[in-house]
Amino acid sequence: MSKPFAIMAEYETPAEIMAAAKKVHGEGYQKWDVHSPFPIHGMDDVMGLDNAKVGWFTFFGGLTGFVTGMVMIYFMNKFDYDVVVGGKPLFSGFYAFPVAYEMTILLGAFGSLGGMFILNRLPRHHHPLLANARFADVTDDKFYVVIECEDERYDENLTRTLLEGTGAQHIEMVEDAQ
Amino acid sequence: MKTPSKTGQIGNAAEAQYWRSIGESVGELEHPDWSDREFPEGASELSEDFSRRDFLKLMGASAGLAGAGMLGVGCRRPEEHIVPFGNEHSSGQEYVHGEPMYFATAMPTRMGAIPLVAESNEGRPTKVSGNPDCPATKGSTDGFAYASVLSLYDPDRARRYTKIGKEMSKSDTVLELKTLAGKEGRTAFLMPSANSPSRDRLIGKIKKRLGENADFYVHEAIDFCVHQRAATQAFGQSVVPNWKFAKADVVLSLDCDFLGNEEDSGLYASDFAKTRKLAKATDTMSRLYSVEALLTQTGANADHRLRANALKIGAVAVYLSAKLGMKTSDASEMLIKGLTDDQKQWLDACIEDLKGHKGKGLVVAGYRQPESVHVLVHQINGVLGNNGKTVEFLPASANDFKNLKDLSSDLGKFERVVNLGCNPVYDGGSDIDSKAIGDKTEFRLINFAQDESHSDSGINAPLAHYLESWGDARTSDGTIVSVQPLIAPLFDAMTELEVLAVFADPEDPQSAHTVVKDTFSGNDAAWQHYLHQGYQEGSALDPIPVEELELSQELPDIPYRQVPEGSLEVVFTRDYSVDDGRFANNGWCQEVPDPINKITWDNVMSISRKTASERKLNNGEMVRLELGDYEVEAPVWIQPGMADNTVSLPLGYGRTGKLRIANFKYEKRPLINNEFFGAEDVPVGGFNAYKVRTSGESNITTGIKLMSLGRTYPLSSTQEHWSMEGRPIVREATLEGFRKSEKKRAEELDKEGYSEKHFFPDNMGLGSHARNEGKIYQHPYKERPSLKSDMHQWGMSIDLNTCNGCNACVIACQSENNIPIVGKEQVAKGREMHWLRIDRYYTGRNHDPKASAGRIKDQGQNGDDEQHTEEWIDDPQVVNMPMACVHCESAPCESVCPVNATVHDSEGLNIMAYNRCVGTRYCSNNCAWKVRRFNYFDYNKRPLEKLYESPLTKPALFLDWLTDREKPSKREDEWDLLELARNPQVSVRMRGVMEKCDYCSSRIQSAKITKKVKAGSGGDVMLRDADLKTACQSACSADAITFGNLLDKESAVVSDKNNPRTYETLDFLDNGARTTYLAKVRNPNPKMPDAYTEPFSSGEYHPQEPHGGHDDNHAGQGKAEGGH
Amino acid sequence: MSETAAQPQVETHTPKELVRQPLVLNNRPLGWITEQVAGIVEGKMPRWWNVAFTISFLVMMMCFTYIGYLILTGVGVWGLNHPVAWGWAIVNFVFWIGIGHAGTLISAILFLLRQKWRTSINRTAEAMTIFAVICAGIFPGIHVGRIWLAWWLLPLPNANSIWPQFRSPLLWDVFAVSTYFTVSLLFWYMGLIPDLATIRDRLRKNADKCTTGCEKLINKVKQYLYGIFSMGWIGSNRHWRNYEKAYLLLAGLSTPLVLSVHSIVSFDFAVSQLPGWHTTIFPPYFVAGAVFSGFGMVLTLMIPMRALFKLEEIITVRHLELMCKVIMATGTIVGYAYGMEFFIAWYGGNPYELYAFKNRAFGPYWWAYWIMISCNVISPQLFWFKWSRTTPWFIFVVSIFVNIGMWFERFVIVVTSLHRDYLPSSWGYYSPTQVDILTFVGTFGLFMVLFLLFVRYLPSICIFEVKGVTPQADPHAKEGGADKVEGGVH
Amino acid sequence: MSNIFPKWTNRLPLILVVGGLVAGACVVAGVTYYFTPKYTRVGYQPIQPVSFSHKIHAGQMGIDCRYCHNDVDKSWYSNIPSAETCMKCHSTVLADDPRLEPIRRSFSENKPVPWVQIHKTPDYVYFNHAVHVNRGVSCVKCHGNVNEMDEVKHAKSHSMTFCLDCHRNPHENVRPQDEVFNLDWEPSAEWAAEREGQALVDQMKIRSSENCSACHR
Repeated sequence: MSKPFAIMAEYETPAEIMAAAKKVHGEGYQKWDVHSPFPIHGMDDVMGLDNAKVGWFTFFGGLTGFVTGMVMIYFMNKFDYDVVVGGKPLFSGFYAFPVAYEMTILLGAFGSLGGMFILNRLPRHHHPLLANARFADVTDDKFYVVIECEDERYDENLTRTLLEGTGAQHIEMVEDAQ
Repeated sequence: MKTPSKTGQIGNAAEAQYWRSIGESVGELEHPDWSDREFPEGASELSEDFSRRDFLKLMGASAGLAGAGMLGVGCRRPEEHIVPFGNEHSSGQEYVHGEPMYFATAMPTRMGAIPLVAESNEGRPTKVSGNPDCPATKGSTDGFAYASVLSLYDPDRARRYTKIGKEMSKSDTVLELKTLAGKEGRTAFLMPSANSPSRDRLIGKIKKRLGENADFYVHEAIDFCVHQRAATQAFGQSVVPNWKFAKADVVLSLDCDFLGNEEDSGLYASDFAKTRKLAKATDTMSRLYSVEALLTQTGANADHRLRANALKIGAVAVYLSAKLGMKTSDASEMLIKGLTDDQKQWLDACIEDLKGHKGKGLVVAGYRQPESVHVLVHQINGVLGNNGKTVEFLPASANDFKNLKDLSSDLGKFERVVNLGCNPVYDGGSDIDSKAIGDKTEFRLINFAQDESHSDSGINAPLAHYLESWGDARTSDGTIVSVQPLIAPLFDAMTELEVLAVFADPEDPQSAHTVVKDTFSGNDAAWQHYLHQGYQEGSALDPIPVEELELSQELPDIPYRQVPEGSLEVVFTRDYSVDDGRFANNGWCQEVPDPINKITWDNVMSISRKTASERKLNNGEMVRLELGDYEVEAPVWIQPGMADNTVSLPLGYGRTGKLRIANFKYEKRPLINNEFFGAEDVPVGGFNAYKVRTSGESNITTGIKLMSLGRTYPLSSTQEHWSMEGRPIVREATLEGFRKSEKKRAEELDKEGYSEKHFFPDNMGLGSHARNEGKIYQHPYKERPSLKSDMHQWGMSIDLNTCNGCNACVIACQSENNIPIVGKEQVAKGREMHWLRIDRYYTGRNHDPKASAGRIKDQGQNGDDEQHTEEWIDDPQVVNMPMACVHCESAPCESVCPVNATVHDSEGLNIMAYNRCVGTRYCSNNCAWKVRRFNYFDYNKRPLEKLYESPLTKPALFLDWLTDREKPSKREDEWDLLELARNPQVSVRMRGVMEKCDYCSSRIQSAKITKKVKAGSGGDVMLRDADLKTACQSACSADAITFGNLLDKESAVVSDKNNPRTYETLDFLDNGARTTYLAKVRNPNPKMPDAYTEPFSSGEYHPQEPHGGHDDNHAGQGKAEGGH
Repeated sequence: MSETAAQPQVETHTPKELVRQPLVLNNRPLGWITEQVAGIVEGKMPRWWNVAFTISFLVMMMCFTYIGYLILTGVGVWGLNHPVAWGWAIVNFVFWIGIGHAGTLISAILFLLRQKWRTSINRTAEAMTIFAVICAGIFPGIHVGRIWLAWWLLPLPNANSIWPQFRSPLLWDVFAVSTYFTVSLLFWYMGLIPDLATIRDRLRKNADKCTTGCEKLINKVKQYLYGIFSMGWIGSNRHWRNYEKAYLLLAGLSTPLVLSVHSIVSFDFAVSQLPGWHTTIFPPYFVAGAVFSGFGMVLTLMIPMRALFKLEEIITVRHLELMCKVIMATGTIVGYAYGMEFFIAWYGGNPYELYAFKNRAFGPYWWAYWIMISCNVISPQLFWFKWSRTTPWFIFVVSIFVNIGMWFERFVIVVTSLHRDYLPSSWGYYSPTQVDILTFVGTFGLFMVLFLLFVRYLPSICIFEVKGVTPQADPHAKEGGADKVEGGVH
Repeated sequence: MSNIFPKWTNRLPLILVVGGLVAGACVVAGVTYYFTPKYTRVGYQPIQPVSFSHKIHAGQMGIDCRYCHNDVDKSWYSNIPSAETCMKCHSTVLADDPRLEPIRRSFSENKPVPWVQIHKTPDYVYFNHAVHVNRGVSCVKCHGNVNEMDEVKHAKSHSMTFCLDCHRNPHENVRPQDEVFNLDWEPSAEWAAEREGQALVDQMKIRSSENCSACHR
């Protein structure tokens, strides 16, 4: 048993899909996407997407790292067991800095990657598009516009007409096999 | 991390092969898992009041409690009652399990004894130190005394009684001995030298009983009796000279190494040091002149040193006597002609100085010189009015024993020889038919199971170590000291006295204990007291008043001997490390660097630079040395300060018996080598100089031939570089310089001129001086005062003026702190483990290190390759510097340790927590003094030849390893013995762990605990000087090391830190070392031809301008005029 | 650096010497790039791969054997001694860490600088980084005396109430190197996700072509594995948007990371008080040296690789030339640092410091010093000549010299400073043993094993990024806005 | 062509992340509890060869600790009494009790009684009994209320943390010297209120030593 998931149009070049995306966006679709083998410069504007939110994850990751590093060192070397070491101060931001700095970067990096995955709802190994034979070229040299059936403006005929008007080589329905 | 046994341990008789365990009844003790103990432990012996039974059970209980023994080693208590030494540690106490006990005893030497206090842990003697109460020596000792503890546990010691190779029991041996004593025919007794009233008494008894049928021969390879013989000759009665260096203002040593290898050097060093201590600028100090061929410790410490061939010393004495107006002969004119003008000028000025100090000067001649020179020296002292003042003469029993040479010629007269511990095959001399003596020997006491004289003929009996013997001895001032055993003989060995007692009375031989007690002839209480304090009060001999001595005025017949043109003279000398070979199988002695050349595990043939270049010899080159019919192969060592055309041959090496340390062999290692491929053969153990030495007065001889063998011998030196490179490490001044105004002195001594001046630290490195000002952070002691103890702050001060580099502290430290030996190969790699080392630098007149700095100096096999070709080394000044962790307040090692393994404690100690150390070695890299020592291998566990072994190099070990993971690294059988010498108060470090001097932290803790236990709920817990000494401090006869609490204003260390000579090494690094040094002060005579206005090191030093740069060579006076 | 897309019509108006070589030669279509790179992974490996892998594997096993021997016996099997407590192990550590710097530098810094030529080399360089860091990480681990307690360096709560000591640069190292490894791995993996998806999809397409059961099974297993690691990537632009942002941020984090890691490694020395180590110039000097050696190693690996896998059209001579320029620049910085050390030693007026440097050049280790100077300062200067920058075999030779020279630089710093420091009494000499040498050789085996596995199983060139910099990837190409993407100064 | 991953795999990542966190937390908790001396040592109660009851001897009969452990205030080591000590009383009391057979055998045969050791410090720790019991630290602080134990068991963890807790806060752990061997002594309300502990610390000049050198040498 399967139900229609989306309508998919295939294009040959970035320029074509850029134009197509412009049209689809102009029609006010929400649940649609452009799929390409590499990121296309300017596509975000065309699709009307705002700035990505990954930076917040990075920021809070990094902040956590820095604070953890400093607090950990303060706790371990000054608070919990204060030992006289080399005549150096029990705690100093100077000597704690390298470690705190590395922790900032480490947790910042975790934040970035994790944030990317969370925002992208990845990993998602089961996806209707992945079952589509033709769509396999998306990671090679083909470009696709996919408009999901759940979009409010979706209408099987109108949408197909719209996509045909953008010069797509091939248009087909993608089924969601249960 | 493992520690030596802390719990007492009962032996398992089934496994203890060498001696009986404590009572056979406990022998079957179960043998459960003991995997976490490192080595077996000795059970204890007791003081008298402790019931033996209770003790056994106690030990048993603790054994069971602790999990029982790995390899049972039960140390029997001696059967007679021994008396603990009375000091604060255990005064009047019974044995308390776990607490060390102290006993007074003495180490017999050739002519006397060194009174000692021995520490016993669980029945094992683990450490000795000088007996400070004994008036004869006041605690002075030498390195050999400290090392002797290890000899007790020498695994190569003889351990069986045999007759014609067949083993028998001790009681059977005594029966055999009784038979022997009753036999017809003449008996020759061959004995080592000793000064023991009991022995003398027994000899008297034997002579009385056997009359003509017994004769006594004394053999010593090094003959210190020459002093007595010469004095006897000079004064016509049996006297022995007793030098009083403490009273001498001017000392002239004629080839006399009284600070080094004369007997009683510890005592002399102690006396001499008293004249060299300077607390303030107005203090006076003595002046030492030395005329010698070899660079000896005495010469190294002399204010003026004249190089002269050993053969010419006689001529020097004759010249001096002539200058003093004593009568001369034609022969003496001949002798004087042999001296060069330079030498004469030197001697002229010197004798003037001596004349100016009549009655306060002292001329001494060394044991290497012939009797006639000694006699002349007595006459010179007589003229100078020194006799009776700086040298006293004590009555001595006539020492009319014949020697080995006599025995060799008399041999036909005797039916049999009884050898009481001599090894004539090894050290008898090349002209002695030792084999013939050996063949006639029917009984011998043997120290080692198979030494060179080993033979299965006759009866062999193991010789007891002094720590397991009853005995007595007279020290050099005649004080009678007791030798009492701390442990029953490990192998049931016999003492000399026991053997002699059988010959004295075969029917009913006395035990050694009874012999000694009878000799003592006091009541029981006096006897107890005698044993308790270790010496007999008032037994010191009164010197014979000089008026009663009649000094012979006859000019002794000094033979005219010259080094033939184109030939060399040979000087045989007692070795600084192994004596005449008696300490050759002692790992501590083998590994302690020679105080002069810093070579370990070998002896070398030293020659001067000039002689070497004339003969085109390189450092380390092997030569064949031929002397008459005899020859030996030896490595050349180019020794700074050697007289030209002199060759020195230290005795005591090249052992061939089964002595596994002295005669050490590395196994071939197919896989791992320092050289990339191909196995390298590392020969160990030096050469046997006795091979070319004849008996009799043969310390100096001529007529040798040298032939290069064209190969280089690898030597392991702990210090490869000789020059201080003009660095202000050891700081020196002349006495005159020291007496200058404070400012001037500061300039002269504060060499790190470009750094902040703190030559006069305002308050002794207490962490409270200006160190923290102007810094971006505070020392944590200030930041959080609770981290700093207000009761104890430890500090040390080392007086470079009195330190003579004798190594006693090094061995004492090794003994105290369980420092392993690592073997020649590891020393060659630079992995020696000594926490305390003595740095020795040579400085040269007009030597400019800058001229040669930065030149390519290739690394040779034996050190930096070019230094021994440089001319400045011919007449160097020598400085010694004991160097151990200086306990920096801002310790650079600590801040780089990632795991907090080395940190500061609240008392200013730089601590190593061994069990926390992971072994990054970063601390060592960051230590400017390089005093940290890393356990590159399991030195404490593995035999030296197996350091590189692993299951991967020896697959058979892999199977062993599967069954028992400890097995591949376990020592074999008797090597475990050595572990009994360990100090249970200090952790034994495993491989991969860094270690270093911790100011004897264990002693500090023990002292604190003792004090606290005594204080109870009171508050008297602050340690004073009397409560605590570090091992090195107590070992230092010259009193060069002071250690104590810097917060105790009465402590010696505080007054030393206030001494104007105090300085801190590398002070510009601002690490705040707690160990500071007192600068060396030389006392040159400005009238001498070789006078100097400042020490050579000052001339080498180039002050650095604060802003560096171009022409910075204009400060330091007397700087080098061009280099070489 | 600016890059101009080479459009035919523009070319006629531009002087020839100003025309940039395109980043992918011969105007290949996108599918060709996929085929070319993914083909390596899918195809059968050539014979040389098997030979190289076998040799590398054996060398790697030798390394592990020696490490086993070391751990069973003690650090003494190395040539270390008391003045020289760090030897080859630390030299090798710094050497490998240095090599590991080019990868992240190429990926991150060149990404931030919009250097598009990085796309053909960054994947390999990043892989090299990770493998080099693995090799590097071995040494500080095994050089400690009690390796089984090395976990004490981690800040773990314990029943002893005792913590690591954070003033120690070694602890900074622990954090820096582990962070560097982790972030590099993340960065590398992130870049791999779209390419893994490419391979996954190609496997999907090829599944039908599998004939035998075995082939089918292998295809299926590979689909699962590549599928899992590609995280369900579908090339969605909404994903690309976050992906690019995250990649940019990671690059932004990695850049200071790269700089900090080698700075911290240099702190191991600079923070000490040893003459020759205690030098403020160390952080920039080490970073430049690391970049220098890293690019050297990238060239050493890439020149044979592009020849063997016929990737000359993707890794073009222009790429090599640009890397040569980086080498020349960093080599000059390193040379300046060498000179500056000497100047400061003299100008600073500290005799210990001055001696340390004199001793480097003229002491017993003079040969190490002059090898270092010839390889690091003199040899890269050859790249002033265009011929030498564009002749792959010659570049290869120089890159080997650079690797050797940089190893010796670390040797000179570590060993010559230690062997003669403050007190002449403790001066000594260090020479390596068989174990030292063969363990180091063995790490090349480990490195090559990992690298060969990498080229065997993962796309060694970043497919999607290379596609992104081709002219046909420009969405405005047909609208005549040719210069907008490739051109212009960023 | 179809999805090789079934749909449920889309939930897997979340499950793995959450599951991993939970598992990690469990491991940490487990290690903290089971692998530390508080668990591994406390409660160790081996069967002794003789069922000696401290509760009877020290508790009910009130025999002083030092009657048997007579070196505890002199040595670093608190000795285990020999059979002779037992026989001082048991030669008359319970002279024929079969439970005491090992003691009698030990006494007559000179063989030690194989007691099982309970408290053991590692070799690298130099703990000294004498300095503690002479300076106001009671047996009970480390050994618990032995006078209430029939069979002795390991009552405290004896970890380094355990040592440090006391060394850092001596005023909370010292008591009057004459109460050291009174295992039932509890500080009274006034004791705490009057800061008697601190007074004692001041009087004895006790320094709270966290120095490594205090125990490791």
